Amino acid sequence: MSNLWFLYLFFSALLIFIGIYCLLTMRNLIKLFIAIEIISKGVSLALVATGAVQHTILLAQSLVITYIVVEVSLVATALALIINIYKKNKSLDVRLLSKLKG
Amino acid sequence: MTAMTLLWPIIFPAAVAILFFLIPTRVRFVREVLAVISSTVLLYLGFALFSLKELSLTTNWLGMGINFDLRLYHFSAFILLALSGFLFLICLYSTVKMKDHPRVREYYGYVFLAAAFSNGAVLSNNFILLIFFWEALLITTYALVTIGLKPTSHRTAVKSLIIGGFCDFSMILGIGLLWASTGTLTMNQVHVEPHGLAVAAFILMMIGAIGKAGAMPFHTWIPDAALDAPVTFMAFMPASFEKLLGIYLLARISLDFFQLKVGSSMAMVLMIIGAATIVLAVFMALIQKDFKKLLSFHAISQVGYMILGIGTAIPIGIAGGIFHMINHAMYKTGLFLSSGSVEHRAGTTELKKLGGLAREMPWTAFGFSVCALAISGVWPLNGFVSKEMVFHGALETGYPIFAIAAWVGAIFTFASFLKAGHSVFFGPRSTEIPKTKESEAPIVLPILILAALCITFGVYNKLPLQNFIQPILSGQAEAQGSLDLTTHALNLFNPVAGVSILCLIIALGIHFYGWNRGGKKAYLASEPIHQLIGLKQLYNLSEARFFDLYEQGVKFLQWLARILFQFIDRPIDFIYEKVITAIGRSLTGLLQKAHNGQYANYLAWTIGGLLVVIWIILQLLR
Amino acid sequence: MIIQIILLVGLVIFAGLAILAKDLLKAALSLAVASLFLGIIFFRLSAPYAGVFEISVVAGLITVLFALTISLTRKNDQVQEARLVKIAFPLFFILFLIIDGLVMKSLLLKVPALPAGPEAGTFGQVLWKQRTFDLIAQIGVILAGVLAVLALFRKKEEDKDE
Amino acid sequence: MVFSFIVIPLLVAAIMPLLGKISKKLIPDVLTNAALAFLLLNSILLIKPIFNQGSIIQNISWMGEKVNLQIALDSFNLFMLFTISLVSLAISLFSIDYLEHYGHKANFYALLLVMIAGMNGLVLVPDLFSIYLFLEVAAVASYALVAFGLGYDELEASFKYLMLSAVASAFALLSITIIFGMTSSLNFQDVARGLQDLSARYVIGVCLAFFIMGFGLKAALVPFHAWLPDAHPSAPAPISAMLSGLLIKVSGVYALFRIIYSVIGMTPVMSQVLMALGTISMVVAAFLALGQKDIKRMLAYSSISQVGYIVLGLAIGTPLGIAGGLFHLFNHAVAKGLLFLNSGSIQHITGTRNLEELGGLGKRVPLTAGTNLVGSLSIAGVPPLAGFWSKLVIIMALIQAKQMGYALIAILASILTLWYYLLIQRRAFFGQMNEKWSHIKEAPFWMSAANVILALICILVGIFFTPVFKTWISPAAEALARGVQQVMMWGI
Amino acid sequence: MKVETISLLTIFIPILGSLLVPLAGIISPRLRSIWSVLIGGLTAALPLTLIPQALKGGEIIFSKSLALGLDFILVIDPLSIFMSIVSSFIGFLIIIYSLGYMHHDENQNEYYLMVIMFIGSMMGLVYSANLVFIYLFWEIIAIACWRLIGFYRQKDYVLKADKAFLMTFGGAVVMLLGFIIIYGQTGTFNLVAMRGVAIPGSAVLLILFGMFSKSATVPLHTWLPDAGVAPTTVTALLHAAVLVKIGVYAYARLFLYTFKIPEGWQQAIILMAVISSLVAAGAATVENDFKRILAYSTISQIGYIFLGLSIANPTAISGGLLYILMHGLAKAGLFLCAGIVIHSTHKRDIREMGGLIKTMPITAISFLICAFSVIGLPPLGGFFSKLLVILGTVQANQVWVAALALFTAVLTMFYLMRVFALVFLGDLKISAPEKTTSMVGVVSVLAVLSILAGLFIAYPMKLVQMATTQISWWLK
Repeated sequence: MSNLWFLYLFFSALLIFIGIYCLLTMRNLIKLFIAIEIISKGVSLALVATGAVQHTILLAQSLVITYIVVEVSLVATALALIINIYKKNKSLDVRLLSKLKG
Repeated sequence: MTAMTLLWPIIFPAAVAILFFLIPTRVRFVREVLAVISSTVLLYLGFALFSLKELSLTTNWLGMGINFDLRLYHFSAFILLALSGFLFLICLYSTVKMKDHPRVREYYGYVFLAAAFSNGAVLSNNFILLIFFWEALLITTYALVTIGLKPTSHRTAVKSLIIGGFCDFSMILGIGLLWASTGTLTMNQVHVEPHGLAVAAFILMMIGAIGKAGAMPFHTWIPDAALDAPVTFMAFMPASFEKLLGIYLLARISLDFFQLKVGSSMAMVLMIIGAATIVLAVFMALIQKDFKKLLSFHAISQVGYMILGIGTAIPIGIAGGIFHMINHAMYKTGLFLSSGSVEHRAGTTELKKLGGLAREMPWTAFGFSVCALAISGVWPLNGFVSKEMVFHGALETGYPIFAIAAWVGAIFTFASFLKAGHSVFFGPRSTEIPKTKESEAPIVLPILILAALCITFGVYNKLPLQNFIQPILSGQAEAQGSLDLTTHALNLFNPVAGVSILCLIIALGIHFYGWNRGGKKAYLASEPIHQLIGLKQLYNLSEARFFDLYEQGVKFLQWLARILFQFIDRPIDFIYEKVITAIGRSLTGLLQKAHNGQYANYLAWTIGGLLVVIWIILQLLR
Repeated sequence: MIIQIILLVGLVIFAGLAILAKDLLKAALSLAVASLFLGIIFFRLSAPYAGVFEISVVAGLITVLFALTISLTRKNDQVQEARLVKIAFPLFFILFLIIDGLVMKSLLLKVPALPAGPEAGTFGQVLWKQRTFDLIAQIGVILAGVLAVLALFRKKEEDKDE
Repeated sequence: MVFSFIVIPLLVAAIMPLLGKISKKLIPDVLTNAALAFLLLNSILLIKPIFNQGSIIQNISWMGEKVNLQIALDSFNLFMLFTISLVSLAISLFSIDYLEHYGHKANFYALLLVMIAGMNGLVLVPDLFSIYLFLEVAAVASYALVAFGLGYDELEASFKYLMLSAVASAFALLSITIIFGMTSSLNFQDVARGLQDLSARYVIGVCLAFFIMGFGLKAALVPFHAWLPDAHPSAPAPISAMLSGLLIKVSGVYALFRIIYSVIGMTPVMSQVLMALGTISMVVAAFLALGQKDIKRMLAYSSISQVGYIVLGLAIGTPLGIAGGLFHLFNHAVAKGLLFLNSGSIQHITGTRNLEELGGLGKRVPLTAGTNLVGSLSIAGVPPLAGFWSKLVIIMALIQAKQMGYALIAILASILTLWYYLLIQRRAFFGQMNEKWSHIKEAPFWMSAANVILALICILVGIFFTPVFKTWISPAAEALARGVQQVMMWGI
Repeated sequence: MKVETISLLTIFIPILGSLLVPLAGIISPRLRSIWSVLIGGLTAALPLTLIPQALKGGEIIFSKSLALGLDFILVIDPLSIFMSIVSSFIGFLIIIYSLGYMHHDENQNEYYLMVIMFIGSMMGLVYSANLVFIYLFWEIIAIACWRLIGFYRQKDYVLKADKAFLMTFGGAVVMLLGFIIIYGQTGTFNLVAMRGVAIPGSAVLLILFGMFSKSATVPLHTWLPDAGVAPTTVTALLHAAVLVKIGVYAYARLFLYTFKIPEGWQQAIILMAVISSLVAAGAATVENDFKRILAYSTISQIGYIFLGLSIANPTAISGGLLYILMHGLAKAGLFLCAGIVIHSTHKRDIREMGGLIKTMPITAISFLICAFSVIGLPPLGGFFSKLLVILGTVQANQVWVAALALFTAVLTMFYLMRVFALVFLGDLKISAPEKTTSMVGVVSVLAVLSILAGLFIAYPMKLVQMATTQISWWLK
């Protein structure tokens, strides 16, 4: 029973890796935020999978739903931020965001 | 006559001193009268105490064995009497000499303060009390030298302070060692076998004593003071007080505390210092151009005799040394006072400018010549008696070298006084100084009294020997039976007396030879000696203060201070000021560069940090 | 079981495409498809409500928001991604694949788990009764999100710029 | 009654934007301060019941029928509540004047209240997933507040802060799911009971590593600290005070140590790792603070360093160590809050934060200078003030736990701390008067009032540290130190 | 009034009184000076009433328990009474002196606040017998010192003040670590309870850091000469009277009264003390700034006190304690003379001064008397203290150490005479009148006190004797 659990954990780990790889290497702000989305997909997959495997699926579902709500508000704030940064910088390059140093 | 009277010789002069400080400078006449009266009272007190023989006073003072105890016994009574005598003469003398001196108010104050401290030192029976009064004299000496008001007088005052300080600090160390080894501080209970640590204690105490007395290595401030300090001070301290105190302590060290053995290493040390002081000082004295400086060098060389005498550790020698102390005090004060009266009248003590004053100042001349003969050891006078005893003692030790040194000293002493007397009083009348007449009575009287004393102590030497010197030696265990010092004191018909008379004749020869070569000018009498090949360079070096322990010491101190400052203090400060701040700044700079503001960089740290933590936890769990 | 794996692989592929695509719109679309796959997986794991939410909210709303942002920042968003990064991605991916596989296999039997009893009550009860606190938190988050957007888009001229 | 800690701020925050339309300035100020004052009063009133009952479990009934809504309150989270409400009241008082030139007060207050609600929720809730949720609530509100000024720096800092903490909370949630997987429940008591029976040392170790990363980033421990030096300086002064004073402590330190002590149970391995992390961040941040030119950036680094102290204290594991850590948490919250508010008044007075341009303000603005001095000396651990006692207790605990090395490093770090605080004093207040500021006048009333209140708290806690220690700190330390048993006995 | 209430008053009157100084300052400067003189006088008078208690010997313990073993304990024994009399008396004199000296300086409110706080916390430190409270008062003094040294607010003056604060704080914090190690070993901070306990070498080393940094002994001394940038009254207060005595008092209280330190350490401290006094004396000979010379001379004299106390036999201890009194009086006199000279000539370098004895006779003479007392010449008090320290050292058969100490004494004589000659003698470069009578009055009082202390040595010696027996009852 628990090896199924590790299958899902395996795939969610893959998703998280993809997200982190993108965050570390990509330069476009929106691309970065997409990476964050991918990581949260991985986490929600792990959450639901744990629920399914442990037969606590109802509880898991409510958790995922709350998590998605949180994710939405995070997306809203982040995109608002990105738009404001774009208005200021006229560019989406993350390397420009390095004025605060030392 | 209860024990409290012992406090009188200390408190009375101190109170008078304070009184002197309070009397404003304008009030003229009162000061002189007070000085003379109080010194006579002190003299009377001296005589009264001398007749008492034994008295002691002990009160608790600081605990731990340090208590305020005074003890009067024959030796200290004798010194006390001598001190008060000289104080009386000097007060009498300075009533006129120092009359219109700007700082006369402080002068009398310090003189009486010095008297109080010296009486205290002589009477004290506890080492701490002794060192208390002993070092207090430093300040009065310092103050009295500054009263000279010459531009360099403060430098000399500091010089005397530092040399005296050095000697007294080593004396403190000696006292500490004595206290550590014997466990008690009361002086009459201290008897220690001189070996191991006690030798160091002896050496240190001895340095204290000869430092005060003004013997060789620590003498250099006296010649400078001769010019910078007032002449009454020279008569007061270096001539009488310091010699009395110094040799008193030296005698007590070698007789009471350490019981010096004949020919023991410490005795040898004393004798070497004595001999060296005699010879070197007298050579310096010979070539002096200034009358007071010549006398000051003689004061130093005569101390050599006393130290040599005590150093022989033979009763005759010790008695000679102590007797020489009192004799020397008398004629040296007399000589200084006569030079003072010459200066008082002629205005200068340059031998070159003086000449032929005998006619105008007959009494001073007479006083001077008596004392000069006494110091040179001419037959009937006291000088001869004590020098003979020292010569006998020196010969009996089995090392003739010391006796020879003493004799060489005698030769040149007489030669230099011939030069001095001839050029000041007896030569042709010099033209540079105006017509003068004899000094006032209060100046001349002390000189004459001293001259008379020299004669009496010489001719009736039984009087001083019997009741002053004899009791001191009675304590000596190995003194053979009744010590008949006085029997052959004055007889001339023994080899030792013969040799000393021979020396006098040689000195006469040297003087006249030098006098002729110098073209009949007395003050050039010493030139032939001065120009001798070997001696010439030595003289130039010593003129340039090369041999002066103090000058070399000051140079060493400054050099050491610079080393300490540059190589210990500044590097430590450099570490705090520069090194630590630099490390801090560079580390900060490094870390700041790491924060370059890139998001990817920060995320990499976070992920890296996570992996490291996981790895450590797994390691620790295994 | 196989279908499950296929769906999971599909999810991973589309996620990879989302980050590799040069054009942002294509990236957003592939992200939406990925969340579609995820929704289907949830359905198959008998978590219907989660699936519905996933598809409607994540695939729908968030993708719309992305599209909006991309259009707003259309003018000069050409940020040259480093080419090397795109090429190196598969290598790192395979490497991670292997490590992940090993870690998961080694942990396979080790992790014990408490046998949980059958779950009582309907989803509604669970959500409302047991997790009421989360609802309050959700209100908080939504309020925070709304206020954040309001704050970030408030009109500039009222407050002088710092 | 305890539930009000969360509901009231949320309610007020919800209605605030509407009120904002009616009166720009007055109502938002009054309402917010009233709400926060009420919360502070509430927390003080709760001391008595907690003191004798040990802990309260409240099941809230919602419109009649019972709802499974558990709030667990023991002296530990009461202490946290008290700290939060105290510092946030002072901050809101400060922001009455400070926000004049921001204009949009209602929105600011609303976000502030949401953040406070998030923090209170996080502290009160006995459920792992809810901790994560309230953490997110507070986080989202703080992203917006950091970017409130809409300047270039604010946006950059807020973006980096958002992206980093999103990753961090994702990892935290991952480890919560794994624990959920193992014990198939999220409530502290059940998880604690479950973990006691399971013997899964390695997996729990990995979960704890994820927790350390997740909550460590929130608490700004050194490897994960990078967002803080950018976020705090650019945030408006009250917000940086709120962040430095409270947020990093509540969502970072509290969450981490609540889970470690009360749920999983402290193990020697964990204690060593955390102590090492605490010490590293203490030293590295202190050196970084030395080189700063901007006051707020220096204060931010100093926060990282002092959090290092707190983590070091709490990680020792002995009740005395925990007491020291908590006491330092309180002192640092108050003092750092004061210092950031103070930097706000400096900015308000002179318009600049650069230490180079400032000089000798002590003469013209004695109140600000005095309060800054009190704050700095308190954090530096100079005796008469509160900071000294907490550092003393920490070092005593370290020595009792035979950790001589850490004690020595803690001592040397406190010298560094004093060094850079003296730097501020020398550059800003104590030195020669810079003629540019010869005509400045004292900060407005409310700003100085907030400064003075916090300064007085520092001094009074310093002097009467025994009553404060006995009523607040040692019960909280006991509660935490009993660890898992304490949680098990909740409500029984 | 009970003894405890007197000592509590001695501590809390100045500390609380100092907080009211700014208030009085706002009302009127006159009120402020009256208030500060009143508080200073009261603090000086109160310990004097405790002398009969000191002469009775024995100790009275007052304790009030607080949390965590940090209870507030006072020990009233001859040592603490002696120290409180010395510091409060000299502090009071300095307050009177600074009325004249600081007359036209700004921010005097802060000055008087800090000076009285300084004296108050010194009283607190002297009476407290709990390690943490010793540290607490130690640091309040450090803060007061920091504000006082940086009084003139110039850029590099404040730098020096920070340096002083950091060095003393660093040393003190390391000392605190030592205290806590002792706490770890014995479980209590209460000194009275820990009498006779042997403590490990590491604790001794750490505590020594604190003592040497506060009493400016060589490795940690460089802040003291730099603190010369402060107004002279502060340097007088710091160097002569109070601050440097703290480290020495702490040594007596901790390593003589309470703990038994390992043998090797005692020898090490003796050597460090002597080396420190030699190096400082060397530095004083080379320096040319008036106040820096006096600062280095303080470091050198403190070496003597440390020597006396670390030799730890009754003679040396009483010598050390006596030294505290004598050096306090004499060095305060020297500094206040320097203050008068600098105040009127506005010069710091002694080579630019000269012949001032003509215009400032009283200052010159009191400077000379105080210098003689520092050198240790007999009729003055300094002689007895230096003598006892040397004799004690020789008694503990440390002959070479005693010889080195005496060599330093000669060096001291040399540089003090050099300063006197350069400043007061020679030709008059700047004719500067003798400034306010109150300043000259204080200086002459100090000089006369040095003389009287020398002449009537028996009375202070009795008090010191009681303190020594009280401290070293278990030493034998």
